Amino acid sequence: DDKPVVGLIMKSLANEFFQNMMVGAQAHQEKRGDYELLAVGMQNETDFESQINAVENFITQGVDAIVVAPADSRAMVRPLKKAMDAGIVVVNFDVALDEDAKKQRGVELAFVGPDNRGGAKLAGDALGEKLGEGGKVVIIEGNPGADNATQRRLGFEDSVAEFKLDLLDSRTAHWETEEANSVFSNMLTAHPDIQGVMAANDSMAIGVVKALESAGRDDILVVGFDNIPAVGPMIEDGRMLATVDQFGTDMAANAIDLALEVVQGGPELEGWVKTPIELVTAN
Amino acid sequence: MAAAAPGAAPLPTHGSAFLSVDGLKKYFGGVKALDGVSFSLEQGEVHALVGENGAGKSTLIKILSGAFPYDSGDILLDGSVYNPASPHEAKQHGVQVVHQEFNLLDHLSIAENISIEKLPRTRLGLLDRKELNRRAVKALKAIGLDDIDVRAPISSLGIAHKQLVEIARALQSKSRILILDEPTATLTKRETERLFEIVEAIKADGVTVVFVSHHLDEVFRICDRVTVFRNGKTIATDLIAQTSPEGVVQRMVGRRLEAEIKEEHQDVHQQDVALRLDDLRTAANPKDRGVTFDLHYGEIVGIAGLVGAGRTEILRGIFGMDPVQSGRIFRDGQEIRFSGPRDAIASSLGFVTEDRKGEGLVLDMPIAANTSMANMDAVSKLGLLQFPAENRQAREAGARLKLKYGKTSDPVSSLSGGNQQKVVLAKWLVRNPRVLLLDEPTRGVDVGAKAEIYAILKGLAREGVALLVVSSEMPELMTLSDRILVLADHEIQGELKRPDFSEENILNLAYGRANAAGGQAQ
Amino acid sequence: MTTQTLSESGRSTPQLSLRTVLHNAGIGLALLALIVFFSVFTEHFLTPNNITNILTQITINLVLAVGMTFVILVGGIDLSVGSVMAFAAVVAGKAITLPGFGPAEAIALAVVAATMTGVLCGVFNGVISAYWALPSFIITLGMLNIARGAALQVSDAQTIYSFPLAFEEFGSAMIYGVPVVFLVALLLVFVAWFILNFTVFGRILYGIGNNEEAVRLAGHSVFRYKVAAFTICGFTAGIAAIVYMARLNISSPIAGIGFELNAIAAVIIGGTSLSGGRGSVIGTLLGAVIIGVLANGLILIGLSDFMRQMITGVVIVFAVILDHYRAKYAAK
Amino acid sequence: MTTQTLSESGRSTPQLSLRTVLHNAGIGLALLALIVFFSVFTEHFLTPNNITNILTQITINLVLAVGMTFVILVGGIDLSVGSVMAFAAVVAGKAITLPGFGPAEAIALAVVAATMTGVLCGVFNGVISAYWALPSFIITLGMLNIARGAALQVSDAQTIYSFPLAFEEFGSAMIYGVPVVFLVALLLVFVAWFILNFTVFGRILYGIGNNEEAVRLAGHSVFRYKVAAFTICGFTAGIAAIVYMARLNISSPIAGIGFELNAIAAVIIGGTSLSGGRGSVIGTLLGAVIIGVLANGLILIGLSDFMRQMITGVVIVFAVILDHYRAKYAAK
Ligand SMILES: Nc1ncnc2c1ncn2[C@@H]1O[C@H](COP(=O)(O)OP(=O)(O)OP(=O)(O)O)[C@@H](O)[C@H]1O
Ligand SMILES: Nc1ncnc2c1ncn2[C@@H]1O[C@H](COP(=O)(O)OP(=O)(O)OP(=O)(O)O)[C@@H](O)[C@H]1O
Ligand SMILES: [Mg+2]
Ligand SMILES: [Mg+2]
Repeated sequence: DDKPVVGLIMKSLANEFFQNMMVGAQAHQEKRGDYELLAVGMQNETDFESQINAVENFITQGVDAIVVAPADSRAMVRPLKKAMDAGIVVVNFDVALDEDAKKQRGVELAFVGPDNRGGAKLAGDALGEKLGEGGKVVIIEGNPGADNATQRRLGFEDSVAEFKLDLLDSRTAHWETEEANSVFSNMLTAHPDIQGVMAANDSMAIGVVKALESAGRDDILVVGFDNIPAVGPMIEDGRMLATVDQFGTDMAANAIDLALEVVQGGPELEGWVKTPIELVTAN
Repeated sequence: MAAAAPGAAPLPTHGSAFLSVDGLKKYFGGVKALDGVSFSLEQGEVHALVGENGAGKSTLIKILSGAFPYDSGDILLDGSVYNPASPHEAKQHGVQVVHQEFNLLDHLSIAENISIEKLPRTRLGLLDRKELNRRAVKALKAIGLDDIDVRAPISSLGIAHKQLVEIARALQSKSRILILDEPTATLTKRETERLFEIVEAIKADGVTVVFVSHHLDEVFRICDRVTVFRNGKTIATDLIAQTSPEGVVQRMVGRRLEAEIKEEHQDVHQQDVALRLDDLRTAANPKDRGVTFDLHYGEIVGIAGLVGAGRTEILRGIFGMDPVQSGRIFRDGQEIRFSGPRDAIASSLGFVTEDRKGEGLVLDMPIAANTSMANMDAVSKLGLLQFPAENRQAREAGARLKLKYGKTSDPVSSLSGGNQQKVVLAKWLVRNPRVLLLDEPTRGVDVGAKAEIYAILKGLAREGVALLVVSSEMPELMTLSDRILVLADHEIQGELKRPDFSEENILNLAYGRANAAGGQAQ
Repeated sequence: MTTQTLSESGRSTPQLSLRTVLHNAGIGLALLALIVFFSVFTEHFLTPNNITNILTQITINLVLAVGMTFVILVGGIDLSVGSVMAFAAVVAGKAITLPGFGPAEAIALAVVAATMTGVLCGVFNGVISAYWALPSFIITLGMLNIARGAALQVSDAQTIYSFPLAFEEFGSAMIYGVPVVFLVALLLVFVAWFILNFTVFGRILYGIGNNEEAVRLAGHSVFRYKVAAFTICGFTAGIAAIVYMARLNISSPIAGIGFELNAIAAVIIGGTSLSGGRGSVIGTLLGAVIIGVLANGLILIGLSDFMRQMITGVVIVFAVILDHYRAKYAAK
Repeated sequence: MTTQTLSESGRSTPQLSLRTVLHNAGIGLALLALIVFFSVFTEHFLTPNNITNILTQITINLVLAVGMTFVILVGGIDLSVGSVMAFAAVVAGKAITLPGFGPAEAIALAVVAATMTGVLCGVFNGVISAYWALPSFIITLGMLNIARGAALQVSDAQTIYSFPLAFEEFGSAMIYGVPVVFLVALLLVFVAWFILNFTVFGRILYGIGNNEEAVRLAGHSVFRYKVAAFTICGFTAGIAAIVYMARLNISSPIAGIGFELNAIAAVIIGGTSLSGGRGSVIGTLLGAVIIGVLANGLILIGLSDFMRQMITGVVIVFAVILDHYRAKYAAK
């Protein structure tokens, strides 16, 4: 049969955000039923090569469209260019490819996705509003060098600047609950006067919340990112102030829809097709 | 109980056999290690296995002990088939072995090594440390060692002490058959005598002892019967009472050996001093008095002493293996200090070490590679190996030392114990050193090859090489040496000139009874 | 702190000199130096709260490292502990959140599930590597992938949460400021120390690491002992999973990535030889504490993340160099 | 494919029987089985494009594994190669993007910068572990942290990009469908094979892995050879950095995380003993190919990510078990 084939390149599916996104895509495929879906993840978040390999493998397999959430906004430009040259429709979602890098190669490619920096600023602003000027905050960063980690840190820093917060410390916990728990406990020892914490994802926020519980502190506000199910109860009972939802479940599915339109002769996408983000707080 | 070996030529017996081996074969790849071995054991006898290096003695023993299986043939124990799948099974049948190569646990204590087969437990099932150490002290005392801390790790022991620990361990469990594979190769007379007393005692208890040795005098001292191996076959079993050392040797080599060349010993006209030690003390022995002597070109100096007297440490000190604590070393009259074996070798020294497995050989590597290990320059050009040259070198050295091997590319680990020792010798001989240190150079080497090695060493001396030989075999020292230094407690007790050579004189000095026997104390 | 030297003597009684202390203290000297340094240069290091933090933070690594000590002593290595911990946590997380159980039953079920999962993975590692005499590095690398894949599959990559309250309380309970989970780890250390030094089983494990062939020739089944060592390591991975769950109240299928290197590092910094046969679990305890103190102290001192990582590397190297000189002096 | 056995033989000429082939083919049988399996069960596996892909994909691991083979042969291990690769890439990335150089000079500068960085890290690893006789596991674990921290510090955690076009072209160039970077790796394999089998240097490396003491007593400076082995490993990490940059057109400070395990796995699957002295770089080549074929084939076959990870583990275990029986039959 000659249904169009879509190659979906995800980041690490071990990350539940992307796993849910992929489940969403698969459900979408079943619902539409008019295309074939090949999906690939990475072994871990820094394994850029496997995404490049995936693009190469998809070119080999002759897919009609590649829908990709790049792990690195610069490394992916060349292989995607190769795919486009091979006549494959490419849609970039989740994290935008680097503008400079695109320009250098003469790649014109739209981006479909949320604004990570803007999202982080939403969470940061929520904290800033509560604390007011001079509020003492720390940031728990994602993996240094990862694009979304950088974007979210910048977003938090935007809030810090806007609300004139006092940024005491900023450290990575590599997206990981246990490490966030340890790192934040130690930050709290060094800075007992912390008033707010901005964690770049919810897994780390959970570690922070647990550290606060063990330290017997209920006066410190925590915001996270991603809105994974496990933080639902924490937001409800006030252990967390807020998180940010990027509606990841639909994100890949939407990008696939857009890709299929182009495959079926629709116009090329342009610019930034923004997808929704939303601040999640207790009611 | 009684099971006569069916079909085999009638073996001379004086009792009834309870273990019989018939037509046993064992191959390693293409190598026929055992090619039809038949013999039997009787209750309460001491049975010697003799044969040239590589004849198959150790292989038979490993099969009997369950270390590996055999390919064909029959072994009957108490009339039923015996084919132990593991050492554990062999032990359950009462077969206990002291292997030729050591099997000790370096970082465990002496006491733990001695009882490793069955560590004592308290009533609660825990390790019984008191009992463990008590047993060890007792076991060591039984074989004549009573100045050893049984809690020390095995790695702190010299090679002879390790051998004694192995023996003590084997004596721990009650056995029906005790197999000793060259137990005396590293022992001095004192320990050997002690071992023989023990053998007599357990024999009296009805235990059968299998004894492997290249020293026929020992075989004739304690054994009742002797089985001769040649090229993987058993040639004959004789009652000791009905044969002679000459007869055994003849069976071993398949011909009459020339009566030992009682070569007239020419007086070495004193040549230059190659090596002079002046009050040398090494790190292994920082406290006692230092050692002082000269070694001339063209002479062979022997060093005698009991186990642990400190012979090895002198050689190690000279060769730069152990740091020198104080004192001086002169080479050709120049004071030098070797910071390691590299320097010593550069100064044209060579050192045949006593522990071939630990420091002499790279077991997994080919014979050729081991032979050239200290002589890379001769087999390479611009850092590239010249394989034809290397193989030629190995073949020539092999022929010179009567090495029994398959290909020069076979790993050394596939050689028999005595042949491995020859590779250690070969490694240094191919370098043509000017000063050669030898520590137990013929450990485990058979009679014929030994004579060959003696001839080679004497030849070297005639060519002007200076040789310093440590040996626990007094006949060896007396055959080789121009003079013998006797050591006790890390000190030179005296020096014997050729006319004064006798076991009695050496022993008197070695036991620290200087002057009592005409040795000139230094 | 004496571990290897035997207490009952055949002959002489040990003297309690500086040398014997040094000899038996393992890497303790480097640890002492670190503690003194951080006490002097940071404000909060020696406060009760911070010590509690450190103890909590080293618990998981310590538990894993205790099991790892057994494997390394027999000359093996176990790269799978991090993944096995995650897998055990996910299985236990599924169990504990099953409907229809009271909290006590649910917790008991979870403990059994976690340890059984760990034990099974350990048995697999042990049987395969010992039976075919294969390098445990590769077999446990295989298990690293298998267990991680299984953890993700079973959990569908979702974080499992909402455990019974009693479980969380256990995770944050203290006795005089000492976290209960740390006491559990300490108990494991003690039991391991006892097994390794006072049982026949323990001595034979050491023996196997020294010279496997010799132990076989002495009539013991090397296979069984090796399987036992890997099984113990799997068991402690299961315990680590419980500690993880109690401490963080979640089961994450991506927990424990890279934990194997930390656990192995604790063992080796503690003086156990990677080639087997030499070392002690008390050393492992010290090794784990060093790693924990370093991670904590460098944050308190306010180093940036990148500098911290570099300095961590430098300090680890220095610690083992220092230990080299300590051992040398002690041996004199 | 004979590697260890010397080619010139003393007595007999080797027979080319099934057994000798099996004996020398290393893990090849398992590889063959995998290739047959994937060819039958997937459509695209044996297509020229896919083969090109596989070759490209294994290049970095192969380059790292070649250096790792030297270290493992002398009984060491190098956990730092992934971090050192990232550090070298960052330094080279800084160099290549310096203003004021023509493309050729910039590329030359980058190559020198990357290999020198690698070499320096290797010398550090070698000198410290060999001089003080410290476990290389811990020293290189230290270097893992140092180099990673340094890479992040130097790059300020930013990806470096926009390299000269010629550099990128080298990264994607092909000769008859064979990636040029793979040919570079193959050249390294050949050089390593030659060094290990036909030079005094290589011979002594094997000797050290087998019995360090015996080699020392034969008058060789074990220290120098060990340092050389680690230096070679650092050098190949530098080469891997170049390949990485040419292939991805970026220098990322977080590149190479976990690459050390893959490189070690290639070496050990290839039959080199982790305790040193035994093995070959041809085996390493086969090991790297197995890992690459597995990763590629399991994606083509359409397994889910989690299943793929599990199956990868299972296949690795099976491959070494299969190899065990191959070796056993060949030895008969
Ligand atoms: N593992 C092995 N692989 C290949 N060949 C072996 C192996 N073990 C022994 N051999 C060969 O078997 C033959 C018999 O060796 P064995 O060790 O039994 O001799 P031996 O009589 O004990 O000699 P020695 O007096 O030197 O100890 C020798 O040719 C030896 O090379
Ligand atoms: N590394 C060591 N640590 C502790 N004691 C040692 C060490 N090496 C040797 N010794 C002891 O020093 C003494 C002298 O040893 P040495 O090896 O020089 O004696 P030897 O006369 O050659 O005897 P052997 O026949 O045992 O070789 C012995 O008691 C030995 O146990
Ligand atoms: Mg023998
Ligand atoms: Mg000696």
